[in-house]
Amino acid sequence: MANLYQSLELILPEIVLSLALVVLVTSDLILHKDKRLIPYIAGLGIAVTGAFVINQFNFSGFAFQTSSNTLRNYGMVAVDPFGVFFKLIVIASSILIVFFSYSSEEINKTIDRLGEYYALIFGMMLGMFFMITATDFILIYLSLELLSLSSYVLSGFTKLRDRNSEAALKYLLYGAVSSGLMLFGISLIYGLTGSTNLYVINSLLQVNSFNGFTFSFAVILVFAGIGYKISSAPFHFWTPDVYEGAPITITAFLSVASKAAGFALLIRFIKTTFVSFVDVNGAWALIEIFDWKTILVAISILTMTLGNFSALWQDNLKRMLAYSSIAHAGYLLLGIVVFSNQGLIAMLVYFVIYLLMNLGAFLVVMLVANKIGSEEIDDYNGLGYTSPLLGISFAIFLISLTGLPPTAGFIGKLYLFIALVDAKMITVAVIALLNSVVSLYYYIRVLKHMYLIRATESTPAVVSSFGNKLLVLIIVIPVLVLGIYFSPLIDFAKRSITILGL
Amino acid sequence: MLQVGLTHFLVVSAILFSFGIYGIVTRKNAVMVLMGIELVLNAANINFIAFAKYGNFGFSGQMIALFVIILAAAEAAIALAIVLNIYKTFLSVNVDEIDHLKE
Amino acid sequence: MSESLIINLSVLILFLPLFGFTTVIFLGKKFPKLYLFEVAILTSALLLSIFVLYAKLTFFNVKDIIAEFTWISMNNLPFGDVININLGVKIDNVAAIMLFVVNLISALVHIYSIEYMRGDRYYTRYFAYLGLFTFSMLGIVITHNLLMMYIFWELVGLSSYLLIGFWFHKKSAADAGKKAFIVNRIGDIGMFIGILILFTNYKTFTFDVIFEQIAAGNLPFGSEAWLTAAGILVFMGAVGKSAQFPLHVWLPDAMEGPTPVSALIHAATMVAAGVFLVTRIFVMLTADAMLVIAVIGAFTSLLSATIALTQNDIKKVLAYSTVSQLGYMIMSLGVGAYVFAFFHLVTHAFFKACLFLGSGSVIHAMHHEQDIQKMGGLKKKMPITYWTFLISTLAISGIPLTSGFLSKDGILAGTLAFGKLTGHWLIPITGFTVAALTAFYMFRLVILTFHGEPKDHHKFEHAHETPWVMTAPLVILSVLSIFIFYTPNPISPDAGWFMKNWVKTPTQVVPDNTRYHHMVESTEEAKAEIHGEIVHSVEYTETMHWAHYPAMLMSLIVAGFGILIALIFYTWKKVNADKLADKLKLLYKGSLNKWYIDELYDKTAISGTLNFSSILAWFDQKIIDGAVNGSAWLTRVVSKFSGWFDTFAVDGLVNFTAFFSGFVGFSFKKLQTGKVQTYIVFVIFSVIILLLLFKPF
Amino acid sequence: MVGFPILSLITFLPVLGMIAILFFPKEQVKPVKYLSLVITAIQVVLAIVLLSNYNYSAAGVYDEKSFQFIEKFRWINITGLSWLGNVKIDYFMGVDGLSTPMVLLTAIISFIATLSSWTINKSVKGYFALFLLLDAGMMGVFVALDFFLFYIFWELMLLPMYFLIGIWGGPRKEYAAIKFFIYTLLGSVFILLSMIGLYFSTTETLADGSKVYTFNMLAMMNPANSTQDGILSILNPNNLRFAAYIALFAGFAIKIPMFPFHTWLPDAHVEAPTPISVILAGVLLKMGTYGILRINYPMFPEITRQLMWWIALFGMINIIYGALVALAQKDFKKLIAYSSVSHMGYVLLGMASLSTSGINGAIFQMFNHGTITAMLFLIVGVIYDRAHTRGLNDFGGLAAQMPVYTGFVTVAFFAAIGLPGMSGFISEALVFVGSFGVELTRILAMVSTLGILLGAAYMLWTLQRIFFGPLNEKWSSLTDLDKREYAMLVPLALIIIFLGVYPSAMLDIMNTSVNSLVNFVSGNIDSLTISGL
Repeated sequence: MANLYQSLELILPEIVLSLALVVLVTSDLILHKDKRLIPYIAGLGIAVTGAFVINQFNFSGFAFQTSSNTLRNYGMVAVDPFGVFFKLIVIASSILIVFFSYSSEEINKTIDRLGEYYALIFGMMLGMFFMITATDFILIYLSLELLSLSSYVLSGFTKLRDRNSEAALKYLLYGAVSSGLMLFGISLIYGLTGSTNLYVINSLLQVNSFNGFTFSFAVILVFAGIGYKISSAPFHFWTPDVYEGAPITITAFLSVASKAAGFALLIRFIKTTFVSFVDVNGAWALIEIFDWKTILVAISILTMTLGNFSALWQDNLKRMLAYSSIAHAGYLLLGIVVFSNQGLIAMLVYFVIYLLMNLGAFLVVMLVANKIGSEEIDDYNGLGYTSPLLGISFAIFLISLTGLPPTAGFIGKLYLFIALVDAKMITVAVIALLNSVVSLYYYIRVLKHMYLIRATESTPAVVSSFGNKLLVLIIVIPVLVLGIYFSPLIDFAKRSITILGL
Repeated sequence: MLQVGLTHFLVVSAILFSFGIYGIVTRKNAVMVLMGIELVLNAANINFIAFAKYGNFGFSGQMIALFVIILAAAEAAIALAIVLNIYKTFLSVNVDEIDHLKE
Repeated sequence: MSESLIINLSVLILFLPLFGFTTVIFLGKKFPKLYLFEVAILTSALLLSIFVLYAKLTFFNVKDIIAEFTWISMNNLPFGDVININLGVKIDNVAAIMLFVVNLISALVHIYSIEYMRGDRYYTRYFAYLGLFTFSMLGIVITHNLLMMYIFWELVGLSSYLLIGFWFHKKSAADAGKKAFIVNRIGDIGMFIGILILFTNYKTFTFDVIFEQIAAGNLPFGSEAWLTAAGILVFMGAVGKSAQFPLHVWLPDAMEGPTPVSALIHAATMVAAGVFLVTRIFVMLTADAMLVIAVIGAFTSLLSATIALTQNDIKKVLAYSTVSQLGYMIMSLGVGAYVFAFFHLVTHAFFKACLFLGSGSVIHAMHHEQDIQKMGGLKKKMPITYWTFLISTLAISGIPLTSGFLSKDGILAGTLAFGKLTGHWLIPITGFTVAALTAFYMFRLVILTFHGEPKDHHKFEHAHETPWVMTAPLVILSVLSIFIFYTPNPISPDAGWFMKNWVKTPTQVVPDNTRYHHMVESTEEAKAEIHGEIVHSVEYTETMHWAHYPAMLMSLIVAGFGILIALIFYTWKKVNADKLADKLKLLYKGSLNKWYIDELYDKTAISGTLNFSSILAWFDQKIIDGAVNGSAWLTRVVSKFSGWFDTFAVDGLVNFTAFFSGFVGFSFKKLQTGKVQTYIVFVIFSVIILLLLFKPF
Repeated sequence: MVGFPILSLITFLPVLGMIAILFFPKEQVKPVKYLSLVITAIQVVLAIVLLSNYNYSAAGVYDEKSFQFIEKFRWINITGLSWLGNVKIDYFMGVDGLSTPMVLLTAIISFIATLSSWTINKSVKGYFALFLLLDAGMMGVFVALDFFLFYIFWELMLLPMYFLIGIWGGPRKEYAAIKFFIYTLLGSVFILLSMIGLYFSTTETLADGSKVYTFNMLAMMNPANSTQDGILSILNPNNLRFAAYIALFAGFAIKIPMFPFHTWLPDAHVEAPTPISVILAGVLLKMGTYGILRINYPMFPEITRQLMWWIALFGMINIIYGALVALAQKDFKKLIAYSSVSHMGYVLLGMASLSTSGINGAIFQMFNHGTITAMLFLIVGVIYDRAHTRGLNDFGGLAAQMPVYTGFVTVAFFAAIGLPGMSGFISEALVFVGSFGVELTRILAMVSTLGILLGAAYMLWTLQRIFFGPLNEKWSSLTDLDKREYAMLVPLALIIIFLGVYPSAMLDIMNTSVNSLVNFVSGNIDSLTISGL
């Protein structure tokens, strides 16, 4: 029983989160008149969870240990700095999303269903939390589904326009299929190894060999499931449509939080399942059964190229940002293909920065959409003159997304490229660099519309409330500061690379 | 008389899986597509149980199957709700006509 | 009397005109009277230079006074040592004399211009420019090293550019200025490369140091060929400035400038700078280089003399005669008659300046009529101009008792000796032919202008003698064309102080085997046998003595012959010039049209360059900056795709990438059909593809 | 002067100014202009202070001890074991003979450009904010001694430039702006990659004796610091090293701009507003050549020696090609643009000679081209402001109409064609002395002298087409220069003539450094002597 008690202690954040969810639902039932209170409750809930998560930092252990029939002990849930890092990412983005939603016209139109909205967001968070920590296929699958189900609903939450429900349906079908494939893959792995626990599978892989074909098939199926979550090519097709269709707050949330969860899962999956040991230089030794390196290199290059090049054509900013987030998924994958702690650090760093700049960009788009109800690029003509603050911050976000100094985006890219060069993967680095040049085309194009085309009387003056201004600044300032002084970030990332086991 | 072995189960599940995929890809009616998804999930279930039984992995396989069934139910519920919503807006559940978001 | 005084004075002389220039150019607008200040400055400079000349010749006759300072000093890797680029002044007799000559003519021209340019819109600016020119010219004269020579060389070019184009509102004038500068630049490039060769080898620009090095047997890049090349290349500068063939084309056009300017720059001083340059580098010229120089000189003098025969513009005739006389000097340097070349440079400066100023006063009187066919009979109207003009004409034609006779005779003697010693007889023959031609066309000029009946009576009536400020310079210059200033004995220049005491032929420094045999120094014993001055070698000196009288005689004959023909044609009208012209139509047309050399250049070099450049420009825009129809087609295609792209289609490399990325993006975009089932199919297929690609077996 | 952070001040002063400007109310136009004028003026003063305290005998280049006004402290300090956990980046600024002339140039040109920006009346606030940011970026590039810092400043200039051309530019501004941006970014990504490569090939030793990778440029130059296995380490010469050299060179060559990467320049110049053209031609182009001298030369000496001839060849092509194309231009500004292509060729030629005189000439030419071309563009601006056309054939006889202006034009033009007495002559002469002196580049130098002729041809032709001949009556109303234009042109003219008469004023600054650079690159200094650094 001590075991169980200990486990519960370890998953305290998740428990708190669930409690917050319950509170949210009940309070939704209680106050039907005025839902204005709901966001605050939600924010509070997230904050408290965040506190517990931080409390977990530098603290690691297995929850629900099933340490029978093996030398090493392992469990279904691994609590480790790595997980905490991603949980914090999720927390941060959720808080921001709450703020976004608070000032989003779209959401406020459906004020009476605010309770469900936040409840579902909490559901997503719960799913992410477990995805981040899960080390057992069952839990992985369940958490993935939990995340997906809530996000299906959310993506179609505001039935204001037909595109909402369309997004929901597409997301649903696509997601269901990929999770189905994943499940089938899991079943095959289960058949081959007789276990669903990553650690067991890892130890088995190290000693005896399996039917390579079946195993690879299974692994690829599993990867299809994860790849759809991180929207990496060729499993990204849902992304543009859903991002465009879903309410913008949800789009932002999907583009950061669920991506984060997906990446956490992918890394943990690969690291715990396929890495035999980590040498002194922090390089990961892969088990010779599945060629992750090649496949990931190919996929990351494909992803970033496809994302960038397709983005060239988009006139809808939400859709453009969707493609740009695909491209960034490609960059992030670069952090993994190095298969070393260095790469991991680079990737974590990039993720923090990505969170800031991407959410920032979405925030600006949202604020503008609040005013003019459109995300078409032509409606941005001369915006830089009518609303300077938004213009300048948007410019900074886009420059950061391009990866030019002195913004944080440059540091992120720099670290990725450093990792690549260190791993002697020059060609990949060159391709990535050229990609970032291409990306300049479509980012700069927005600037062109905002500044080079003069304001007309039709150009709206987006005068956002003080709160929103503050929100924008809260995101802009770190983007600039991290571009100049980034050691704390690196230190943070460095301390977060310990993944349990090995 | 012939002994039913692991292979048979696997063959069945493989066939189910393929049918599922086929249905997903070809059916125009959203509900039928969902059926296809159910097939895929059940194919997986069969695998789990069969492996558990013939590989002497204990009861973990059956356990997973139960989880999956429950999930499938939940998924179906949400899915149908969304399809209803689609019907409201598009007055059809033909997935081919639901392509306003593209390129 | 100290050396430093002379140095300081000459530097002062150098900078006085610059001071004048700056003051007048900046304050001229406020104080229109400042031109007088400029004139005053020049006069004082003249007085100083007279003093310097006197001091130099009396106290330091045989000594060269040198002063220099380090201008730029820098390390000189990879060769290890340190470069010191010095600027310096060298006052030897030649420089001192030139100082005087330049200042004198400049001052006279200043005075002359007061009347001639009166009422011009940019009156003061004109004097400023004159000051600038004088400064640059004096710089050339007193410099002690090649770099400084080149610097002032270019500055002279600048001031000549400004003065030729002084009436810039006349397109022809502006063109002429441009032409002069650019044609000179061609020569300068050669000169510059020559300087580079010398500097690269000797790490200095200073004349004496370079000569010492060569004398020490240290040849450029260790080869005589390079030495010759260096000589010829530096000489190219002279070809440009002294308007030698093939770069002579700019000088006649330069007559677009005001006539006093032509007198100062394009007759007396600047064009002589080329000759002066050659005298400076004379000692380092190899036999081959000298031959080239001689041939170019001879050919130029002949060519331009033939052109001068038929010109009707009074200034054009004088211009071509200038070119021809310069050719004379160059030739004489080429044949080694150093002293006579310099002598002729001085005498020519005086009488040619006088001729130009005379023509100026004629033009002034005739209200800017320059066509000699429309003149005539001006003798009565303007006697002073006529007489001075006549004296100068006699001088240039080489009639005894004139300075021209002395210098010309010397040159001819030199060529004759050269012919005898080397067998290059063509050169002396050319020399004499040119002498005849010169006499002819100069007298044709005089007769048509001053004698006979006036053709244009209206203009003739208004013609009048010019005021004294204009005639006084004429008088002074014509007087200076009398022999007495140079030698007591009118038939032997050698007897004169000019040759005897002032100017000496320097000794060659190039290795013996690269000199003409007769320029190899004889041993002291051999020299001791005959008394008197030994130039180069005993052999050469003897030949010169032999050549002296025959040359004199022949030059007299040919000159007389030339004058006679002129009289027959134009005074006694025994032969009708026009008829003769018809007979020799081809020759006449050729000579009249300057043998079509300008046209040739226009057709080939100039238009060639321009066409090439426009082709390149096209290439730059279309090919390098984006394939021709490529970018057009591409922009069309692209603009079909989306509106922004065509404004966005960056051409060239970037253009291509833009198009490429656009295209790729477009095709990627096509994948996004919006049909969820298609997506799922993609997923299934990609799973299979991945499996096939990365199967571990 | 010890301890006084003059370089940071001179670099970041404009940034402060920018921030201050952002707080000005929109309609406050005059104060904004005066503020930026004051700031650039202070920059000039600081530059003069710097010069007056400059030690002419200190070499710099690869020797940290002999750099001047050094400011160095840990900027990014991450401790740990693996390299990524252990990143040390310095905030490292300092000047030597290579950078001091450029600092002076930047200060002067920025000041002049601010003056000429007075006519800007479209969203003034934004203009001057961006302008000052640009100023800071340029200054930073020249004083940074840490590659990371250098790169940040390098990229920092792109965006302001993009906007300054794109917003305040001419009719095809967007096209020109994006072209400039894409070209330069393309170049700089290669620089970035090579920078990372060098980072992994260089270690510096910490106080505790442990070695860490470093971005310190000086450390990168010192073979003693290169790691055994670093991909660009001099210790294991490989093709990568060559590739990196080419990548860096290409990155810088685009800025110069070197044929065939020059096509962005004419467009950018023609579209940009006058002050920006001035900055572009006056300072930005120099960054390319400066980068090559500061980075390519000392970090890859052996490859530099290997490629001398090729660099000289491209220099020659630039000179002749640029001049010929300029000869065919119909647009005044385009002509000047191509003339700068030609003039930057001299810089390349001089650098390639790898001799003191050549490189002295090259740097001096960088400075002179900065002042002269700035003057030329100002001149174009003057006429364009009045006549609103730049067609060379639309004018004629302006000399009668605007005599003073014509005077300045004549000065500028003759300076541009290297007339003695003006600074351009000295630098070009030195370039030729250097490149002719070295056997390898002798022939190329000889051919390049054609540039002198062609230069005279197109310049004088322009002079004649615009100013001489009968006055085109259309322009009989044009007025001559006003006070502000005097203030812009006079200082430049004075500098040009002063340096023409007394070149040592500038040459002495660079001589020592250039000498040691040549020594270093030509391998006269073996790694042992400097390994002690």
